Amino acid sequence: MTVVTDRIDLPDERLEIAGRGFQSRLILGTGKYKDNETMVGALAASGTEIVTVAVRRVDLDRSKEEGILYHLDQERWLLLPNTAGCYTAEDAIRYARLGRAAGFTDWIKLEVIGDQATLLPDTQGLIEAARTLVAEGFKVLAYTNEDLITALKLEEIGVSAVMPLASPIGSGLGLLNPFSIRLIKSRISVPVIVDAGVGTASDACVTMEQGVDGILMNTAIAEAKDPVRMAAAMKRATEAGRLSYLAGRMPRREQAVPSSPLRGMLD
Amino acid sequence: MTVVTDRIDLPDERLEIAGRGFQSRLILGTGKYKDNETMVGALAASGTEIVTVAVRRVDLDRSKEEGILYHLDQERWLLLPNTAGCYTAEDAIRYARLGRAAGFTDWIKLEVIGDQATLLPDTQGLIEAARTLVAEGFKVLAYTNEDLITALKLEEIGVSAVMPLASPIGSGLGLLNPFSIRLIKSRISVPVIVDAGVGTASDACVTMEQGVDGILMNTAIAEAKDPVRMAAAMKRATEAGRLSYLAGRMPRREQAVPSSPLRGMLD
Amino acid sequence: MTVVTDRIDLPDERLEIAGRGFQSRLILGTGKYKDNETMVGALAASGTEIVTVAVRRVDLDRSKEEGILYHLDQERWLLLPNTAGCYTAEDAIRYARLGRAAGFTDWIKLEVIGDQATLLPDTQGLIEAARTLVAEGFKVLAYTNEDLITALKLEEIGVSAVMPLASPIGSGLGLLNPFSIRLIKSRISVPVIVDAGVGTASDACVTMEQGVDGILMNTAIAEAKDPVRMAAAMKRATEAGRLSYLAGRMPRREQAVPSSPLRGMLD
Amino acid sequence: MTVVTDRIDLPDERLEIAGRGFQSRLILGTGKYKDNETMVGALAASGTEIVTVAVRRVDLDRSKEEGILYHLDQERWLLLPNTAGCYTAEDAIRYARLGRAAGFTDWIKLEVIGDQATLLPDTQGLIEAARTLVAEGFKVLAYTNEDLITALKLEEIGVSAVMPLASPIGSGLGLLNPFSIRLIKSRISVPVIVDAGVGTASDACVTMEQGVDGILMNTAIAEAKDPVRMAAAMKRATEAGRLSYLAGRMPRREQAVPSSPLRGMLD
Amino acid sequence: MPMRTPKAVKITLNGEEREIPAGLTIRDLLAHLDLHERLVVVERNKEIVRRNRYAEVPVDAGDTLELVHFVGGG
Amino acid sequence: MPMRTPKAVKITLNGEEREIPAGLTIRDLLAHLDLHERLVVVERNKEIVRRNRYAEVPVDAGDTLELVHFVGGG
Amino acid sequence: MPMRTPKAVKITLNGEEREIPAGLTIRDLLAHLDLHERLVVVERNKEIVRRNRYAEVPVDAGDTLELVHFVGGG
Amino acid sequence: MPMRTPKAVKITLNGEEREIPAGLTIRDLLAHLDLHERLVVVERNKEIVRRNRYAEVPVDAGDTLELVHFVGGG
Repeated sequence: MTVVTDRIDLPDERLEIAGRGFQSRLILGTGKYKDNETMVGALAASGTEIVTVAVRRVDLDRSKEEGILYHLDQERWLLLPNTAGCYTAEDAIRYARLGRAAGFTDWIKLEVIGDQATLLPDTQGLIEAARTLVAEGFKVLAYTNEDLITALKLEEIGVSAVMPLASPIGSGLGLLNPFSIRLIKSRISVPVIVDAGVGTASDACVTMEQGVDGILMNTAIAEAKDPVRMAAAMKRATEAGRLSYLAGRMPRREQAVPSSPLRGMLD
Repeated sequence: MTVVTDRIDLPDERLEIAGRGFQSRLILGTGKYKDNETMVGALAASGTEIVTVAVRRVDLDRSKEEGILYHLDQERWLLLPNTAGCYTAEDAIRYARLGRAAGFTDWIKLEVIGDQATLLPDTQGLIEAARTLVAEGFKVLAYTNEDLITALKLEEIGVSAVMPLASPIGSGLGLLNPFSIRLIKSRISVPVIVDAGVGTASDACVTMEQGVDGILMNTAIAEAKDPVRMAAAMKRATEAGRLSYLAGRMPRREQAVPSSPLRGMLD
Repeated sequence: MTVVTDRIDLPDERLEIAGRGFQSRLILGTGKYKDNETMVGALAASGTEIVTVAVRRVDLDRSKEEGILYHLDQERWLLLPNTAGCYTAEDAIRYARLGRAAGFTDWIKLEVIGDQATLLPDTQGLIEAARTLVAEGFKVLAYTNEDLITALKLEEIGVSAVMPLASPIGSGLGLLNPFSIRLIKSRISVPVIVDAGVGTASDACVTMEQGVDGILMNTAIAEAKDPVRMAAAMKRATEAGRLSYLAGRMPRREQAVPSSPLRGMLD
Repeated sequence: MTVVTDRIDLPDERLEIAGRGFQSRLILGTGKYKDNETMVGALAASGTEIVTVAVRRVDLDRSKEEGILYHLDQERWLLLPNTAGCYTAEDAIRYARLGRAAGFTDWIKLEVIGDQATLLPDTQGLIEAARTLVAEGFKVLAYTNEDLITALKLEEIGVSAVMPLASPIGSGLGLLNPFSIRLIKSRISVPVIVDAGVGTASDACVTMEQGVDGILMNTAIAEAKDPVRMAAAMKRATEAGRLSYLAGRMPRREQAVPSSPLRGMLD
Repeated sequence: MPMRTPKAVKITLNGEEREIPAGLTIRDLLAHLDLHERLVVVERNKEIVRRNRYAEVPVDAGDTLELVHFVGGG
Repeated sequence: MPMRTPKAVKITLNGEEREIPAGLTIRDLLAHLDLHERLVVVERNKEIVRRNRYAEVPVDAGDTLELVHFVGGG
Repeated sequence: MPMRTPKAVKITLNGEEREIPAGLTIRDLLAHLDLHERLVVVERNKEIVRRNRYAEVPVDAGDTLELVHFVGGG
Repeated sequence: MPMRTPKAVKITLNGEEREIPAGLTIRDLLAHLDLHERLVVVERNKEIVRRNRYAEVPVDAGDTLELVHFVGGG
């Protein structure tokens, strides 16, 4: 296996976001786990180096409870605050600033939601918030839809990564529109990280085979019957999809071709 | 990762064929490689423990050339002779016997081909040959189509594994009929190994997610631009699909569910 | 519309089975309707010219009840007896002979079922029964699976039509394996009629677009909420798929091409 | 057939846009035909009642040539000007006004393109132009992408129809994202007309089965080998998809259900 | 219908043991059962009986008869 | 058509510099170009000219005119 | 903790009206609430208060304070 | 190798007519062809010859021999 390990360690193969390099192309959310032990086990099994967290009020009635920071070794994982739950650019900017103050990092996973039932992004609000935050020096990773035009605008604004969805957050419907994702990747130079919708390992694998730079997921692991095992599956599926993309697949053919030689058959 | 490694090492997770256990669920063919070094590199990267070989005449004009046995360490890999190229039960039986004599093993990958253009199996000839070979003590791994009825007959005859195709040999069209494969797996107790048609890593991953016991492939690796890297991809994809199947995927939903908590938002 | 009507009336466009021509490419089953009025309404709305019937014992306790023949005008519809429910060649042959005696026709829709849960055909029994019935002068329309090799054998035996399934009888899963159906059509010269599995109009349309000669369905119409309306949908979908196949579709492209001219834009 | 004809003539089944009713749910473009005779033949065969036209400069060097208006009987077809080729809200508004002046109608198919290679809409520009044009009394039919949030904003602005794409203009890739189209239809009360990307009849049929109100197409017919026949196919496919949606399809099942009775079998 | 003879015979009719008057022909039996000849096919001891022979073919003791017809099916 | 005046004026017509007789109205110009009024829309200096005003509206030197109509499009 | 003054002041803390001792600094308040400074971010009247200023910044009557931290999220 | 006898015999070897020295055993033949016994299977007149019998089994005139081995295959 060293052969291959060597290869995927080549610098040009590392995922680079905002000038920082990562071995893993998997980013995990930390929501919805039944307990912190399972969460940490899953993070470990996934090999992820970046985990997202949300910014919320301290619960003053249970202030003694351990916060999530007790469980997340910041040497091991880069904490990426998100603006989940924000429905306006103004709110998202407010949460981003709080996240920066809390996390000693200027990275932000920017979400501006347009609809409660689908959690689909409001691309207008997203562009507005991204513009402000980039100007304030944030490294913006922008959760967006499959629209190329929006992705181009986000790149022009100077986001650090474009994060189109595979399907709605928490739906597990997988990659609904591979064509659009491939299209975005072909036109965008900053990293393209597919965010939301992956439901199972093959979804992650086929998504990486589109050539994108990484995947962010949460529910697919947290809601699997066995989250730690699913995390191990996702690690392999993401690596498999990436290696497969780099290796270059065989052509599809509508006729068969034997794998064993035709000559040398007996009479 | 030990957590998971431990788990997938559990005996009940091992692939067991004809009473013999294997860690890897990937079986590789050895045809069509541009050179033996690439082939061996790919076999190594794939982690496979079983490789198929064909039985052909010695080329008397170039008898000094190294045979493939020089390159295949039989301590490391179980050599599985096939009957590729046989169009009748009689031929297949003849090649199976030659393979046994050549390989010091009574395992045979049984193919009875029904059509040159598609290399689809002739299930009648297959059943006839399987019956004879099982009676002669062969461990028959039967290459068949997606037909459940044929699979049931093969199991009744006593084959050691049923090997339905994903799509035609060398086509790379992937898993055309997941339903039929799932159906066969649900009704057959001997191992079900999907043989032929896998084209890329996500094909292998989604195939394993149907719950089958393993995959046999050749062209997808041998004809990839970078076979060794594709082999590494296939190793991970197969493990990912298996782990994902065992972990139990999240439910699919047509509406979104937030990954971050709704409570604790600011005013 | 005359333009087109003319065209589809061209003799070479008619479906011809065993020397008899039909305008409609849709064959309907008569099972599972909530009442005979709905059945007749659906048959009429579908435009079908061939309907299948089963051979069963007369119910001696309710012998006064109208049989289905009271409802099926044999001037309008060719009655095609089937051998549904037969699990051996011998049974199928027996039912075929009874069907001929009952129907004054030597056409038979031949089914030899291999498994109760899936109703998939036993191709060995099918081939055996087909051989006998063809020898007895029957016009055999053989319900089979997606296997090309079996289809080739059936044609060689002399069946009048090969009827591969789209998916299991009554499943409504649609065309699971378009590739295999296309493959069969490309190699068989007698009519290829897809039998079983169609669930909705688009299934029928995409099936006809594979180039097959016709479709046989029952449950998709009988179990629709509004069977008569679904029958009207199926009529149009079948014609649409056929016309589309004959018209020759546009090429698929991964880039856009404007429908309006580029020149003549204003400054 | 009257049964059914009656039903689909029910007022509530008619497509109603901006207070005007239509029997046909198919809207055709008039671009790219090899000659006007073929175009008129296709329009006739399709049964369409609305056709789109572009606004371009008169070619002063060939001013004697017949304009398209000579070929389009405005008693038979409602001419719907488009703003194809406009890359800004300002341009689109200018073309819309010219179209109104030319066509004696205040209906406009509004396109604001964001990228030349894909012809995908710029939703920000689209929303801006739609707001102005609605204020000027235009009946705006807005070509947009599969984004629900944009569709909701367009409806709020007061457009007369939301027209999400199936896939890029002229691509023929069909309905890439049925989920998003279904989602838009479920949340929007003005007509939802899928515009662009349909490649063949089954694409139209499956699109209508999502429950949308209509389809607009051009290239699929103009670039078919036989445009008139394809137009006839599209008429049937669109009606079939609509009828099928209204009829209510049977449930999908992973097991088989016989179409012929189990009781009454012989001993 | 009037009995032609006092004796009765046992046959297997559509899978059930039945007693019917002795000496009946197929035609008599169908009439007895109130079935239209045109709509029914008769299999006697695994042999199909042609319609034009209903008047001649007797129903003997121990016969196994199957009376079948078309029903709705796919 | 008879020249009303010897002088000619320069205008931009559909993107091209053109010299036309001075003193023409839109209607004159369309006639001059042999275009049917019913089928053409005239934009003069970015303003659309209503058909019923073609006879009044002059074509002045330096005007930018766009003459547009419908063509096949999707 | 020892009261510095008898008086108490009303503030809005995480959306709820609260009465707290007068004259507290942010640091005092966090201590009062038993919260670790490192894990909490304080927004005072929509302005984020830097950690290094917790000891100086007073909590005045009528202040609106939000105390936030990281929780699990995707 | 030294001829044991002047005579030669015709056999069919892997589908081709060949003349080889008379009186050879399978072992002789393999040596003659420079093939490793371990890597080759010998089928003589459709019967597989066990390795342990190579030294005894003669190659007779008119024999049809197939010498096969493993090659790469899927």
